[in-house]
Amino acid sequence: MELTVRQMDAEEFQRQRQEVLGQWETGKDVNFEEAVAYHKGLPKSKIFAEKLAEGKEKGITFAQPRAGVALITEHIELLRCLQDEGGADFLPTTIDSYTRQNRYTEAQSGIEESRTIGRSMLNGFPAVNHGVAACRQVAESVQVPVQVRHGTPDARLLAEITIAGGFTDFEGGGISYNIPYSKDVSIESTIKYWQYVDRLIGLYEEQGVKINREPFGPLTGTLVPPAISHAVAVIEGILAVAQGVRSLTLGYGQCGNLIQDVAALHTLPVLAEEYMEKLGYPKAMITTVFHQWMGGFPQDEAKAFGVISWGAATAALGKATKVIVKTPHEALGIPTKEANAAGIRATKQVLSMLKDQTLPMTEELALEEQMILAETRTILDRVLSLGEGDIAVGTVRAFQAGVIDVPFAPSRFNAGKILPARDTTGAVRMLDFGNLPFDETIKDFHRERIAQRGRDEGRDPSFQMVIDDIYAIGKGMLVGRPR
Amino acid sequence: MELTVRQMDAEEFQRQRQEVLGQWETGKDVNFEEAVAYHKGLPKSKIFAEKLAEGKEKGITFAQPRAGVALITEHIELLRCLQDEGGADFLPTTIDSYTRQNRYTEAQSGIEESRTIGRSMLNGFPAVNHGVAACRQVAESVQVPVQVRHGTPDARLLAEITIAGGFTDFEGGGISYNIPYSKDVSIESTIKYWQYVDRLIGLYEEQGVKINREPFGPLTGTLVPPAISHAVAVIEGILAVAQGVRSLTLGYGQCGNLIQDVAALHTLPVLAEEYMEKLGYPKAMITTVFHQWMGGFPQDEAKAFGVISWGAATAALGKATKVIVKTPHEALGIPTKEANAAGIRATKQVLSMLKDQTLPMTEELALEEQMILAETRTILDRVLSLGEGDIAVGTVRAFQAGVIDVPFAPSRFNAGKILPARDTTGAVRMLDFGNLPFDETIKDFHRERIAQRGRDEGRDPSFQMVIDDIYAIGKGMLVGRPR
Amino acid sequence: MKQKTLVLGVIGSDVHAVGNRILDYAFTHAGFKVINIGVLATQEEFINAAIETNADVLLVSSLYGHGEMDCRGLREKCQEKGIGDILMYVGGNLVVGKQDFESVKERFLAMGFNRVYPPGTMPEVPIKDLREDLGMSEE
Amino acid sequence: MKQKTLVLGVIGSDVHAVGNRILDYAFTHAGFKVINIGVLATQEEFINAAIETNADVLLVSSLYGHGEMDCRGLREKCQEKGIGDILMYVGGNLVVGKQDFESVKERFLAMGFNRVYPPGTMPEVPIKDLREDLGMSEE
Repeated sequence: MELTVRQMDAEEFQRQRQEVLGQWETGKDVNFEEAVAYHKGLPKSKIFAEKLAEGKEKGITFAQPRAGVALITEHIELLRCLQDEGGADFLPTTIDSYTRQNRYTEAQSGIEESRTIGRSMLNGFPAVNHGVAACRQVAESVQVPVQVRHGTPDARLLAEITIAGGFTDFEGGGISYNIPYSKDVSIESTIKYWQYVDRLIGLYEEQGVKINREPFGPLTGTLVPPAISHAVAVIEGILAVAQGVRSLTLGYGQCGNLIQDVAALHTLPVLAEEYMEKLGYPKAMITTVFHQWMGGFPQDEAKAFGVISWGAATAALGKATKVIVKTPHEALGIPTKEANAAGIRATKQVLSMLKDQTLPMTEELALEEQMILAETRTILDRVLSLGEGDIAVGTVRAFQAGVIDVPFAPSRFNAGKILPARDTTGAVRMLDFGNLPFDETIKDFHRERIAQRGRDEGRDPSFQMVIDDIYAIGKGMLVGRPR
Repeated sequence: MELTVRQMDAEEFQRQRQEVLGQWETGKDVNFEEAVAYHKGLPKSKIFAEKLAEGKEKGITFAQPRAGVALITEHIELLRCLQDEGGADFLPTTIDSYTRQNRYTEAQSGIEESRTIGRSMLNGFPAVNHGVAACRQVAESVQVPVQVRHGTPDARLLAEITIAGGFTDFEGGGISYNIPYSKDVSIESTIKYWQYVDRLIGLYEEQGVKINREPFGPLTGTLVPPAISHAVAVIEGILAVAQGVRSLTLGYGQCGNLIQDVAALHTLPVLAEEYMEKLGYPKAMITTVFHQWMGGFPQDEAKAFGVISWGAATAALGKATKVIVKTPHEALGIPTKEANAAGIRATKQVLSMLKDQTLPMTEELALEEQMILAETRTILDRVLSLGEGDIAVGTVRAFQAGVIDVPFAPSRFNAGKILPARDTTGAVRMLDFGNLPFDETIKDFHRERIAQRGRDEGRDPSFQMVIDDIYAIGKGMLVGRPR
Repeated sequence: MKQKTLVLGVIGSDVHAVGNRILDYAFTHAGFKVINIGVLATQEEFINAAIETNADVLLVSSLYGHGEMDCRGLREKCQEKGIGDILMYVGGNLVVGKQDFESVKERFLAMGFNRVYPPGTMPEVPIKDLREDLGMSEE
Repeated sequence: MKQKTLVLGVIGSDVHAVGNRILDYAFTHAGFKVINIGVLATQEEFINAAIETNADVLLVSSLYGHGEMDCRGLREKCQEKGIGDILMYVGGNLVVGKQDFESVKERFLAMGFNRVYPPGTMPEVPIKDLREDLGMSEE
């Protein structure tokens, strides 16, 4: 199958489907028509797209945690705690890392060992191994919509099982779940895998079943300049819409500077709608998700609450539709359910207090928005021209050429040439542009901001600044100042 | 002694001093000359005014908790915990409520019962009963400057003992420690009591000893419109400077709306400097203190961390010199020292993350500043005209006339006619102006904002809105919407 | 049915006035006659007000942690003054520090209070209890 | 003195790349020769890289909680391949959930690791330990 943005052949889809459903024994329980009927029986309150649409209209910011453990009963107990004790508006089912790499045999060992030992040996819920019925059991055990969150380059079987299993939202994308999550998988192959997922959802949509899709915004979660994650989010949005997806939540990970973060939240749906219209796609429902600080966290719980609350405040002031919540145990690995619920409560408190407030437009905010728009358009236009109008083809070529380049990504298909660093106000700028197709106006803006920091700190900009920035938050700082 | 803003007679001061030092047996240990020598031996790092000046210059926001228990050893242990585990930049010694009412006999019973029972039966440190040497023991046990925080209408003896005792900052004022803290004490008498305190500090200043003074900004801490607390802060600042005080920290309690709070922080020193210059006083060093949310708190600790962190964020974005920190136990009464330290850590985390960020000027912020300036000037000008140029005399008459009127105050010397309520963005406005001397432009501004809320909520503005606002924060909201 | 009379006040050296205003409004609104003696109220002021107005209930607030010391002996003083059977409610932040509310409640019940409320109680709760304890029918 | 060689990698199905980049930079900067096999590294890749480069140390990172399962048997496989005495360091978020670090450390020491580091360890710590364990003089 040749790479193209166009909708998958019905025949090709069915051919792959046979193969995908045969990858693990639970695949045989997927029955599309029966699943459509099941979804049609769900109340609106359990459907992600419906609740997101309501929030978007009312200007509400919803809170959603991350969570997943190996065994069904414990996973349900965990989700109920987050719903009842935390007040989560949306629930997740985070998938374990073996399943993310399609290692179902190892996931099975993890399940069995967890049963024996009495605690979860997996860092998430192995939904493929558990199968359709177990997924429905999970979704039926709670009162709010449930989303699959993972990091799986080839999530075709996972999508088949979890969507048939009653989940109404699926995170990920061919770029965002490849570049930060794998080493040796080509972008061409993951775009194809995700076209399958998007086409599957398109088929559900054609039957009147709403399934929301959420490209993973934060990418590597570490000093990613907004224009880069925005370009990826818009591309994944277009790839999804081309396959029939109608409801999209585009994501962005907190950088930490209020003005830059609000500017990023404002511009993300603007860019997506602009390019979808330009390329002639039907209008999709677009909402936004803001990820609280994805970098290192302070180990102290009180300090972690400070970081969490500041993320919540930014989400509220920027009017994100949804915020993904961190926990006071973040620095220590996977949190207890109580800590997870506490993170949601702190977040919701701030969201409630700020729900009637916005950050008003200022010169600085307008400039920041203008820069993000200009930078993202420059990247996207180059992607389209590299692909001779086909954004799927253009994406592969853009990564080859370093026209899109994600900092700190493990993938060998990512150029890895750009170097981001904070400016003196904590906004993420570029220290090295690699092969990003920016003009001199944009480059001068970044250079000037980084140079200002250098002057403030009395040192020349270098990789040491980047290292200092990465360690800074664990020490309570945003900008890694020299010691 | 007739009430006037002018500096106290040396003779009158000495006459009172005899009386004051005789009010409790520990008064006899106060020796002014010896105390001056003691203060001159203190390192700069232990002197409030020095560290505040440094923070003001560098644009740092410092964090200070509230804390005090009955017995000396436990009090020292508490302060050390807040310094070492919390990272407090400044330390407090909060005085118990019996001492605040000059009931030293009852405070003594509290001390003795606390010794017997093994836990503090007092809600603060009874500094008068403990005396000068004990105060020095406290101040010498920690590495940062220590301030006396209380709520004492007649704090003359407390000031004599604690300042001789090595504390370098004294909170309160003739209005701010009367109106919210007593029922039957006239403003005239408390202004005189506090002129004594200010003159005492003036005498220290004349000897080269820096003692900072901090009028209590938040007043009743509940829906106080910024113009009212600003008017009181400026008056108390002028009364203090007139007696020789040279270093002042003016306070403001968080209302909850970011724009209004930042506007309040920006305008407070502007107004103080303007009126001091206008009245011909020498320039004092003026810094600001922002009080985290003084109203009801959620009982849940995670939610309390959210409220605390939002207060810290506002302080940082408004560039207050100091922030007074709440604790996750706030709703439950007096906190454990661990909870107190946790509140400081959450606060400092947010302060650090935001230290290089400010809220940029916007149209809304400029309007809010302009309104606060206009309202405060209107009140202050009327106070001066009522006093025929004498701000002390004018203050007494202004309270009589309701030209200054503090909402929810227990004092019968306060008119209690104004009624504040939040507008639809959470900013505090006036529902009833009482006898405030505002012109129609100002009144229309408030009316329009309150009417907007009424329209949003589909109800007529009334006292029920006020009640809803007071209970709102405990339910996670800023604006008390109808159920 | 005769309107019931409550004496409302904040006991001891406590100056917390906001809740006092709210309670005044809420109880008045609920149909009670409220004699509000305000903040900084002594035991004597409570008792004198109750005698003067022939009140049915003392509603004692304490928000500053000294409640335990301030409330001791109030029941005995009521008995001395001949109003030993008056209903006594107390609520607020009654003790210094975070203590288990059940043990706090027991201590105050032992002092002769009829009802004890933890911090954060909404006025609806004592209003409902008053109607029950005073044998009033629900409106 | 001969430059010491380290094999650096993130074991198992773990894709955390940021710390890997930082460690690469920090160890290189500290004078070591770093063979970085990156994320998603198998036990075999660690061992093969060590044999090929005659490495002195395996530096194993695990940030995702599956470290206990992924690291089991690594010492035994090293012994089979004839590099049984190689130094083995491990660090990161090694287990699922909040567990007492001392008990985690014991489990990994029992698996044959020479040093075990908790989350949030700065690179300076293993660098100092390496110098000590490899008998290098302080610069």
